[in-house]
Amino acid sequence: MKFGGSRPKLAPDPGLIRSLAKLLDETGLSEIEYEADGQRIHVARQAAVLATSAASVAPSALEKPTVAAPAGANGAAHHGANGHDHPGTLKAPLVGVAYLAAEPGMPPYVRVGDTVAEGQTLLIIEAMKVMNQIRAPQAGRVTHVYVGDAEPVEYGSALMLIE
Amino acid sequence: MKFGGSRPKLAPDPGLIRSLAKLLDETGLSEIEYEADGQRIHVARQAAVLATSAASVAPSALEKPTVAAPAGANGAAHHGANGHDHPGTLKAPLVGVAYLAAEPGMPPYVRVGDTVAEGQTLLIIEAMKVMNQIRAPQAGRVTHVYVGDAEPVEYGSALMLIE
Amino acid sequence: MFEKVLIANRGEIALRIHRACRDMGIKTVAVHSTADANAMNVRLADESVCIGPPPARQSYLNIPAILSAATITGADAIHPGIGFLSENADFAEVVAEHGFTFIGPKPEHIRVMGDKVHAKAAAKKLGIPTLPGSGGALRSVDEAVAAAREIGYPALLKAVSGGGGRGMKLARDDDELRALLPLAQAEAQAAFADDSVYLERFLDRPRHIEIQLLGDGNGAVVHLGERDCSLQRLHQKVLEETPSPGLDDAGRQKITGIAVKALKELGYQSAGTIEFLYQDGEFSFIEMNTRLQVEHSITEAVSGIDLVREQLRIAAGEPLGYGQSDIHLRGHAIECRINAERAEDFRPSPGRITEYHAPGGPGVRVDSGLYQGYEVPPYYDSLISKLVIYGGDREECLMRLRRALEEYVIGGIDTTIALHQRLAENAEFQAGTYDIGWLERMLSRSA
Amino acid sequence: MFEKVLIANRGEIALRIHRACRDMGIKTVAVHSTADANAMNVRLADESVCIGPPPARQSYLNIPAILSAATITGADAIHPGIGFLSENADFAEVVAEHGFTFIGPKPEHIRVMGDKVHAKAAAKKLGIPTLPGSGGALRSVDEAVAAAREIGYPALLKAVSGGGGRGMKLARDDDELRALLPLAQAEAQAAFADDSVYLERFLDRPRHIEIQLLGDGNGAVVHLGERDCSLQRLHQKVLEETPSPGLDDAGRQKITGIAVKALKELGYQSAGTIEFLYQDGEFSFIEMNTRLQVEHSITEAVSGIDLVREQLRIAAGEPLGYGQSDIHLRGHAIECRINAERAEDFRPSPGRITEYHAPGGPGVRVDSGLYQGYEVPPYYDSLISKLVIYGGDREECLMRLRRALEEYVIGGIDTTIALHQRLAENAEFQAGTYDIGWLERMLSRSA
Repeated sequence: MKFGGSRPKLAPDPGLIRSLAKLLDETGLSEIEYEADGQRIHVARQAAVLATSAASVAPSALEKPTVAAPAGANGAAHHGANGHDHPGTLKAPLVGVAYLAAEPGMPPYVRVGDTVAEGQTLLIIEAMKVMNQIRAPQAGRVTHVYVGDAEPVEYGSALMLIE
Repeated sequence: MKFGGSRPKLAPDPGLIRSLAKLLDETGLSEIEYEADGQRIHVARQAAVLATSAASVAPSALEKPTVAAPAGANGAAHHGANGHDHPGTLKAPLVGVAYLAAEPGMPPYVRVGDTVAEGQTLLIIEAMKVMNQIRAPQAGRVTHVYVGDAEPVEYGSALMLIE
Repeated sequence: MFEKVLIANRGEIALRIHRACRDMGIKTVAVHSTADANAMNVRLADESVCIGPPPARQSYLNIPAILSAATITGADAIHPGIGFLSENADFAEVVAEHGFTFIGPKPEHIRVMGDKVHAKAAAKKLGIPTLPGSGGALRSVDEAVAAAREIGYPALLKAVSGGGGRGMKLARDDDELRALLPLAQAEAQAAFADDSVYLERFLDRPRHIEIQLLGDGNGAVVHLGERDCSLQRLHQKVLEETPSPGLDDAGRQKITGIAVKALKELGYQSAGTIEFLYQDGEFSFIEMNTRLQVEHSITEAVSGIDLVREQLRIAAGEPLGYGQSDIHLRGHAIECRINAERAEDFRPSPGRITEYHAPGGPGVRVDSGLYQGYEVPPYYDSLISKLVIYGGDREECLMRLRRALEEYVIGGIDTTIALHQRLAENAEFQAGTYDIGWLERMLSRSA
Repeated sequence: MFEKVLIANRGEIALRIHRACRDMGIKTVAVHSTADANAMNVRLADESVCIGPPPARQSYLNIPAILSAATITGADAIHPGIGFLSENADFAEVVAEHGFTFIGPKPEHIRVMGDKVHAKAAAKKLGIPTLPGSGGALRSVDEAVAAAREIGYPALLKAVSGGGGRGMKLARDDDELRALLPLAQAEAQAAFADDSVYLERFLDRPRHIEIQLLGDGNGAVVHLGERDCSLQRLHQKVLEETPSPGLDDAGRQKITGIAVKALKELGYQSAGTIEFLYQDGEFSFIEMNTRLQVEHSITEAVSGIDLVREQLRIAAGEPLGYGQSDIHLRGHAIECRINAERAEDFRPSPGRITEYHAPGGPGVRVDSGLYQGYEVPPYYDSLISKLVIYGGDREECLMRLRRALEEYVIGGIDTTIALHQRLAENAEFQAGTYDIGWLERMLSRSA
């Protein structure tokens, strides 16, 4: 999802990322970078999310952004359908506005560090005036909250990480 | 040079080719093939001339020809400015029509296998009604004649190989 | 005028609408499925929202998701494009109910023209010539036979809610009709969840000629001439041209006059097209498309009028602002629909574009979201580029068409460029003597 | 008509000429240096011949090689394009001597217009308004001073065989003139192997307005309106538009009438352009270009006439076939010259194109040989693409220009797209109140 800019959509190749991660292990390198035809991929020992500048072109592509923040950094929170391939990533099942608490001023349903039970309400996504409760697909610990309160989310946006 | 067709110009990268050749030596492989973005390069143990299908596109590019004939095969004789990077390759210094003999019916100046002295006339290129004698840049043995009698040549066309 | 328009579509038409918006300084919101995240229209849009997974039902037909996207991006109007929700009257209504402007006709006009039987009745009432046929859905075999005898054989069975040829059966006599009626009903039921079929006289070699119209909803209506879309395969248009090589000025005058009069009476708003079969100098109403059409660009080429801009202006409440006498059609234009299909057998060919070179120079327009490295997704229709050629006359246009096709390179997938090259070289096409059956006959001959 | 045309040029203009030939069914021969073996015009040509190494003197200016290429390929005509040999009268003659048709004016017209002093005299004789100045080359400082006093200061020293501003010096008084004369002569000698310079009145804020003309050599001459090329940097045109925002109909009528009358008297053949300085309602002859011009495409956009096609037709001996009254100029067109240069400091930026996406849709024409993977060679001028925008009026044209520029992506090298975006957003440019000094002032302000 992009708002009011027009950066190219980021589309990292998870397979490539995994294989490069393996290479890091093998070789004991701390970083690998590879660039070709306007794509650049860069993996580093401690980094998890990677960014490629898309194979082709966007209006603003002449200065091409490459996000390389660690997973869960807000910079990555907007990749929506892209990135966030961790199995524990909870993704938005619909487009709308996310609310982390039942009502303004009330404490959030969950905080980073909380242990949650399967089916427990984690947040709400409002779409067409309907409040949709988003529940935990499995029990676990909330290790990241990617979305801000009252923040719009698109389909597939990473919401939380439950491990 | 192309006549009445419009195949893409072939533009192999000699540097790349040499390094791949070295790799063959090192590794004892018989072939290396690499393909990317519509480019393909293929080197084989016994082959000398290589072909890449050009980085981009020609009208007929949807069926893209890739020549992979050994050096000096006629298939390669028309690459003109391209290919034929052997130091002993004699290239056309001007555009015109090549004649291998002083006059029609007369024996050619040289044949494959002949030993030639530096400065010896090897063929004639006619341009604007002027007969330009093409002389041997150094002494050696003629191992290939790439051009046919009365055949048009462009600047840089491979004419003969003298080793 | 609108400040921000949400484009509820994909592919080249979404890009087309984006361009019209940007040409007017309007910001755009692209909505897209996960399969289209890297599409050119999404890249170029000022804002984008992923609205669902690849299947259209969950994304491009997902009305709640599209309305939510409009809400969170603060768009003030929605352009439905072509296909998907563009002829869904309920969508047009719900868009308005949610406080957005629907860029298209009034819902009631979409609704009446969306149902073949009602549409034909409405057309009749508006003075538009129609094919003789059974008034409405056939309730029994006997009723069908009676109707067919009145209409005359061969007669064509058609699905009331149908389109694209599904549910169509040709009956040459009573026995065939008796046998085919249940089949047609079953097909209609399967394809459209509605088994009602009706009968119409069958024409053996008609042309498909359609009239482009623009109305501002306040009685102002103009036509922008006709388009000849007779080159079809499986009822899908392949190549369109304007003017039609098979229509003379008298015929043009007559039918455009009828069409304009009808839409004035209707109080039609936005761009619309009335499709006709044309044979032996007679026009017969096929249907009215209450939306933009893929082939609108050839009309733009000869009229100099940007049809999407006009849709936006009209939806914003602006009057048409010009009359028929202000419209000057000049030259000749041809559109080639280039699909991601094998030219030999039309097998779909999605995949990665490994090389791309679009033709350019004078008289050449390309509407396409293709670029080197783009992946054509397998989920949607196979139209990947529209090549629109303009020439001072048909001969110049055909020459330029050949030139542009020989320049056009799309590598990595199969496309129908080769088919269009065959057409451009075909003597009968050059002579303009083709009907809606011609292309399939030509293909079967060569197969 | 010709069967095979050799195009003795490179880059976008060679591609432009190729397209015009193919649009007419004419086969093309591309000649190229070793540096251009992969250029798009070479790839698309029916035949190609490498004529020499990268330096233009040994390839694109190598007359024997070009004639040999024409001979071995059996071409029957040669189009010189723009620059290189296009205004070389000797080349035009030798082409004819070798039995080929030179696609351009008669050699004598090229010759007279190629010499600034003779051209100015010829223009005067033809009734074309000129700037007051020294009759011819200045033979002494005293003669220069006398001439300058008569003309009035500030006065401009210009090279007789010059162009592109080399050898130009502005003198505000006698002393400056005495000091600058030898410098101007030295520069002229260095640049053009001819040290003769002359004096002309200096205009402080003129526009550059030029008239496009077509003649068939048999007395038929038409104009296709004017082009405003005032946006220049170091005497190089950057962006051109037609019609000129600084010229009214009366002025247009007057100057086009004078230009047409002059070329009729001359019996001019092929396309030609008369360039004027325009200030305070007065036109002053700069020079006549006896060839196609880079910016010809904006004239094509508003006239619907293919200028290269007309050159080919006229060279083949066809009559013009239409009169001034048949020509209808409509709408507004702008051309952006996109160069391989850094937009900030105009440093050349050759290299590999890593990504390429050209704008499309209605009203957008791109003339460029660029493609992803192409290497822009460092040996030639930096023009890599011409973006030509058409709109119904200037406002629509400017809106579309912004849209097209935001769509255009050329990756891997620096280009002047950003400069054109700045221009499109600039209020003074939008107002059309600019002269030939405006762009450099604007750039120096922002620097």
